[in-house]
Amino acid sequence: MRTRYVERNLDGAQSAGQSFSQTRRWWDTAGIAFGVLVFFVLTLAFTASQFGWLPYDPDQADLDLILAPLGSPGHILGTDFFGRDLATRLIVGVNAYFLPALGAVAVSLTIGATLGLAAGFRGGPVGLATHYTCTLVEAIPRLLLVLFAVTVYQPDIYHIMLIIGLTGFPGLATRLRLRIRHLREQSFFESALASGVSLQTILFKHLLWHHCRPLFLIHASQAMGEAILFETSLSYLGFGVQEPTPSWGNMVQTGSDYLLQGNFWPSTLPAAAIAITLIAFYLFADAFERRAQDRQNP
Amino acid sequence: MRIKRSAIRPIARTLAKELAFTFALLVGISVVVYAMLVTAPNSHSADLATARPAEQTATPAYFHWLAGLVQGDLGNTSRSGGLVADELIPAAGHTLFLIACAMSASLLVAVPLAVCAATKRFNGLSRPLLITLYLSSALPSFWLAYAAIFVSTHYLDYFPVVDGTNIDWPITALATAILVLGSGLATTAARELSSELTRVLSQEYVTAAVAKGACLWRHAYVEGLLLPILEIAATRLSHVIGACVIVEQVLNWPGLGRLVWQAAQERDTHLVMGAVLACALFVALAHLLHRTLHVLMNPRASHMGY
Amino acid sequence: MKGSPHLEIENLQAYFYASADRTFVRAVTGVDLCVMRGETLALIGESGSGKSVTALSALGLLKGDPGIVAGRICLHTDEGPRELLAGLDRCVTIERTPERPLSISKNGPAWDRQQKRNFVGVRGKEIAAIFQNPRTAFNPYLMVGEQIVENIRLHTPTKLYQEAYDQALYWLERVGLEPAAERFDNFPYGLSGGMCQRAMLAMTLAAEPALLIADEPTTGLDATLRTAILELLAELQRNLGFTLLMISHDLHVVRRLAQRVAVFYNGVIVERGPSLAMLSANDIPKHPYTQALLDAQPVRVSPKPRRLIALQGDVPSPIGEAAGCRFAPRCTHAKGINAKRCEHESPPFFQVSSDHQLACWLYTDSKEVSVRGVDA
Amino acid sequence: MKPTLLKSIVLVCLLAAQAFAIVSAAESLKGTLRYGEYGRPATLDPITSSDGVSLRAVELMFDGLVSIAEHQEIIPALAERWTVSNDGAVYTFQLRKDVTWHASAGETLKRFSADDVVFTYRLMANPKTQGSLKARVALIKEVKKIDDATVQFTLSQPSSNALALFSLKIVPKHKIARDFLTRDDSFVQHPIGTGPFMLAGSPADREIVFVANPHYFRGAPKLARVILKPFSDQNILQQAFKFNSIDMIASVAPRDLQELQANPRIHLAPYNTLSYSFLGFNLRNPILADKNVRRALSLAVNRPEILRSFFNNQGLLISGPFPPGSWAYNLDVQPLTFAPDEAAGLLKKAGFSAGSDGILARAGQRLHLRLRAPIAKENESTKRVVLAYQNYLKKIGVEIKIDFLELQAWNDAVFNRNNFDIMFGSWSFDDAADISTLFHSADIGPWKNNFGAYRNEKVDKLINEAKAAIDLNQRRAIYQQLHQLLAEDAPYTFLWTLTDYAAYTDRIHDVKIHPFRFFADVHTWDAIEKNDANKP
Repeated sequence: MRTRYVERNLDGAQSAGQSFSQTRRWWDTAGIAFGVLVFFVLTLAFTASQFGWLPYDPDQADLDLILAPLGSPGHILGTDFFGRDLATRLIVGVNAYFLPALGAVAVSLTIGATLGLAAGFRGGPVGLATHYTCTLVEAIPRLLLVLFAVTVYQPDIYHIMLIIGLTGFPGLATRLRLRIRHLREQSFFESALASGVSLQTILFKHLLWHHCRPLFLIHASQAMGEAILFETSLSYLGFGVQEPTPSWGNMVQTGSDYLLQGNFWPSTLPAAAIAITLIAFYLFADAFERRAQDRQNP
Repeated sequence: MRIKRSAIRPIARTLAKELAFTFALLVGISVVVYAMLVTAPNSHSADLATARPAEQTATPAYFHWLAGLVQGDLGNTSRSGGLVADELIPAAGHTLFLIACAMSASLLVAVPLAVCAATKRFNGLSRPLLITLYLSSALPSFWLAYAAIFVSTHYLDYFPVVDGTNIDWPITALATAILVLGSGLATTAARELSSELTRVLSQEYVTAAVAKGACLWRHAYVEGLLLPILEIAATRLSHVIGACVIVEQVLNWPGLGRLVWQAAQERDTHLVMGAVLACALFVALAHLLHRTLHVLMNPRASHMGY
Repeated sequence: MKGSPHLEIENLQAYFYASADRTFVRAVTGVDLCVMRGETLALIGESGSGKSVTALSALGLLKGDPGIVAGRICLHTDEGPRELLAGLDRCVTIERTPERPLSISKNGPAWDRQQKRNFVGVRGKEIAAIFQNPRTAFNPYLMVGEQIVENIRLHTPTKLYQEAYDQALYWLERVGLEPAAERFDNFPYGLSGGMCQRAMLAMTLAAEPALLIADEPTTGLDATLRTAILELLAELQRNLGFTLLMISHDLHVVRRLAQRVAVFYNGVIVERGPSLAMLSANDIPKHPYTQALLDAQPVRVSPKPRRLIALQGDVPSPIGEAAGCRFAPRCTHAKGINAKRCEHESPPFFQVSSDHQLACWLYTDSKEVSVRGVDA
Repeated sequence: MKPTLLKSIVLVCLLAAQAFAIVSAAESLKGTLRYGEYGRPATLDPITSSDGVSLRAVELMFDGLVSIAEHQEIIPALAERWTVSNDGAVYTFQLRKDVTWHASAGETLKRFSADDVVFTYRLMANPKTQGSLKARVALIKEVKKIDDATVQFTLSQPSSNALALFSLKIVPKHKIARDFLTRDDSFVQHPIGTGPFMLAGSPADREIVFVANPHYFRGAPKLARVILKPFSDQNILQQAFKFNSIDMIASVAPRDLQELQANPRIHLAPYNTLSYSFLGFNLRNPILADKNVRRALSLAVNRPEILRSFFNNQGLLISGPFPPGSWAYNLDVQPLTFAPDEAAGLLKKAGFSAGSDGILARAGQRLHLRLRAPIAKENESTKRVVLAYQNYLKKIGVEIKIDFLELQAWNDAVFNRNNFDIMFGSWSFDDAADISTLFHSADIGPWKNNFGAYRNEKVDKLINEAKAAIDLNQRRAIYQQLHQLLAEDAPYTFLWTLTDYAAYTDRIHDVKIHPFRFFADVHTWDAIEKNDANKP
């Protein structure tokens, strides 16, 4: 377990066979790059499905080619229980998340930012009220809340995503509150106000934009991952995106009917897609968080 | 732990505040649930909320409903006509047992992992384990459960699902459930614990403790392990209950999650409402317990506001 | 015993790796220091000059990568000398050839284990420390008294709780915290800064350490409290006879307490000698940096009003290698004929009197004593 | 090396657990039949229960006055014999005298008597009683106890098939306090009957245990216990069966058939329930009110292909509104063939022409229809059929938008709000094969069975005639006419009736499965222990 520390050659010339001890920084960069890459691929898939640049029609069934295995001619990723091309459906499945999940994220960002800002800035009763709201929202398990909403309102997936967005803010609000309170304790406001900056500029430009921007990005990527997992769970319970519209969640669910018989591709592929996306989001959030911390206290 | 006599008063005051907070929380939960019932387009649910009192104004109706709740009257299930409480209580017992097992198991994994990560020891062993956990927490839980069952049935020739008879010794089903439920929990716990531990280990008082030759952990364990563990257990409870809905479905665990899903399918508003209230009650009580222990363990806690 | 060496530090080198720039921060580059038994030695210098790194190295608490890479620290205990950096050469290899850049490879875990072995029975008992901010140095989750009791039971033959409790009360009274029984039950957040530092002294000294390292013990305190604490420290040292290694910015404090002084500049010691001689404004030869420190110091009673002279320029970055005298860029003497030598050659120590050495080319006629440091 | 170690540790643990399970299982499994169900039964009494799981369980515990054998002949049950008055309006039943109600330990046996029969029928007639079978007693005008062993029923109008009405399960008078039954009655939680098994424990338990009734009047059952194990995931249910956690499943998913057929340890028992699947049209939609359109939509579907691809050909295509196993089914009417060209022609005739996007349109209105299908149970095959339907119709230029709804929402959308264009569903019939409520114009309205608002005077007339007909042959003739008429008029696209398979392991012997009352002969079944019963 020897670690090697090598100084940069001051001439800029790198000698051969150098090894660097630098791991964390590299990992962080890799994490951020991976997250960006996955997001780019998702956007590409979204665009492709919007403009119809697809190998097959996602609903086109080929009843002679049910459950074709991986690498079948014509269907690189095989077909599902209905003879539909899995690759196509994986691409189109992104649609199910893109707008609803982004909507959910936007809702939770807005609420979280407002509450966190108010609580961090004002403290006292406002802080208590925010703490109360956050605890209240977190006290009811979200999946149960969604099931309850399903029972009484019979909402569609967009409304369910709205519920998920509406209940997703406590994490952000709490972190924002702590961060702002920390800044406030460091006489951040006083020094800014003393230098003649208006309160609005301080709140929105300095505080939210300069100091808390990483928090938003971290929360957004986590919330996005959560929304995807939620849709998947709901699909399993029968309340998610409904066939024939593909979503990764309902693909895993319908595919899992064949998993126990050994046909695991139809469910494993979308499950892997979900896992890769989520890990990308998590890694991105983690790396970004560390970056932000480093910047704050180098 | 010795508590100074003069500290009893602030602690008592803080605890009283926490109690009031929990009470307010419970009231808030009931208001949310009631509001959802009243605004329901489905007449049956709305009946449930307003039918009791003679007068039709909303406020007294709420209090009648609340009074019923307090007396344990959650109504009857529309499915079997039995009392909701009769169905909820055993199911809640099974779910809590499952959660307790999953939580302790995942903490058993997460704590050593976090300690290794924070002290940069045994990286060769803990890193791959952490990556595996990370991966499994990103997979859809029901797929993970299916995969576990697939592996178990195809390679170990054993069927790890509660089918009724082995409920009294549900070792394998429990193991599968813990694997599925615990992977996400262990990942979060390991991550949060290790970052918290890293922070605490670099605190000056820990350095000072080492400088005076005392055991590092005797000084670091409260803030670095105990308090974060309490915090994680209390705040993740709600998530774990949610995850239970899925896991219980797959593994046929006769708990709240399975019950509430069936009830949701049958639009059995009473039962779903009861389950939601029960879960929220658990979470609120866990929150209270967490705060209580926190206040008792952290002498500064009773001097801090929100 | 008095007058014999207590703690010897030879050629201590500690680097930190700045991974972003792939360079080493040279925290300490070849420090030689000897603390005599029973004396008070003060380390002075600017922030980042390596005083605290040296002190933490003696405690084995230096964190960071790669940390200590070379040197020898020898602690003379009643049982005989102990090498506190034993085994360092097995864990660290330094490669440096003219054509390749500096490369250090260190087996961190092995060194950590080695450190643990080296320091068995040392910390708290042989070497104890008090820190700059007493409030963060106390465990906030335990009562102050409990922490004193812990220290007593760890390091003295007293093992019974009740006895240790009584002793703790005694020590609390000794440092002037009264009523002791009540203070015993206080949590650190309930004490003021001065009280905390007193409690810290009580806790540390209750273990009866042979050597006390005080890392800027009064920096965080009010001026009035500062004096009281220093008086207390001086009084305790007189009565208990421990060796005191003190780090301070405050030259008044140093003059009052310390017998000897070592001046740090940018990771090396530039001057060491008796404090009274060095820190008085008479004509004893001084390193230009020491002189600059003195010039920047307000003097309470001055024969004639004097302008304070602030030192011009900045401390050179500890990153990267430095040839020549570290102080040369800011030195008023490094102009003209001396300039070339000052900028390109590292000055060795020159003996100006029996116990007074300094590293400056101004004193080339004095006797050269040693040349140290990888950078030399 | 590490994975091996880990695996062996896991294996040792599992083996220990398994050994324990075997020991305890062998102890407790003697004479036990464990059968798995998808979903839990709601209630276990014969009156308030309506779902399939409950009805199967009710068969274990209750008997009717008469019973219906496999080929729909009426056989005696609680009633020994009966007489019918000449006008067919008065039925007099002689009850068995050796029947007792289930009794818990320590309770004295209570004899079944005419009072119970009278009570049950009056209970059913009470408007406060909840239940789905109330139509059964609509025809009964009066029920009267003659003596302890004789009951007399008077019908409001004579009926050819009235005897089947008396297969209604009898409930004990002494256990029901009120003269009506709702789900909050204590009897619903602790039902007792006269059947071969009695309930041990409560229906709310995680598994429902029935123990043999030693006093069963057709002879004590050979099985000591029957255990109902509810599962919430169908795949897991099948796995549980494969791994011997259960001995029997009532209905095997089509995709598992081949695997189970290959297993020598498992027996598959086919049975035809009286049911069929169909796609129903909502005639409130002016497009679908056109008979040609409906026929075209039916002709465009390749039903044999679906049956082959998705159901392993385990079913029968049908041509009309009766289940093919029923006496009313008209075998002369041929099922519609797959004729997409003819369908296209019919649509053209109805005034549709291809639009720019390939979808047919008439007067600027695209041929876009909304299909609603339930996804509660068996969702996979429903999904496949509906998706295939969408694909077939797309080929002839009809656009279908599919909504999958869970059962409750679907029921509400179809039967109450009639908010659909096409629905996918299936009807299950009892022996009476009574389709009168499905197509009669009087049954249009919320929660009524003619959800598609199908209106045809000829059909109304024929239904009325059939109701009045006393003679079975006359009735059959009318029904066959009706069959032909409805096949042509196509208010539904009649799809198929599927063969259900029950599967059971070789532990269970002498199994005879009744097509629509699964457990009717359960008292003759037996379980034989083998030493390796726990090995898959």
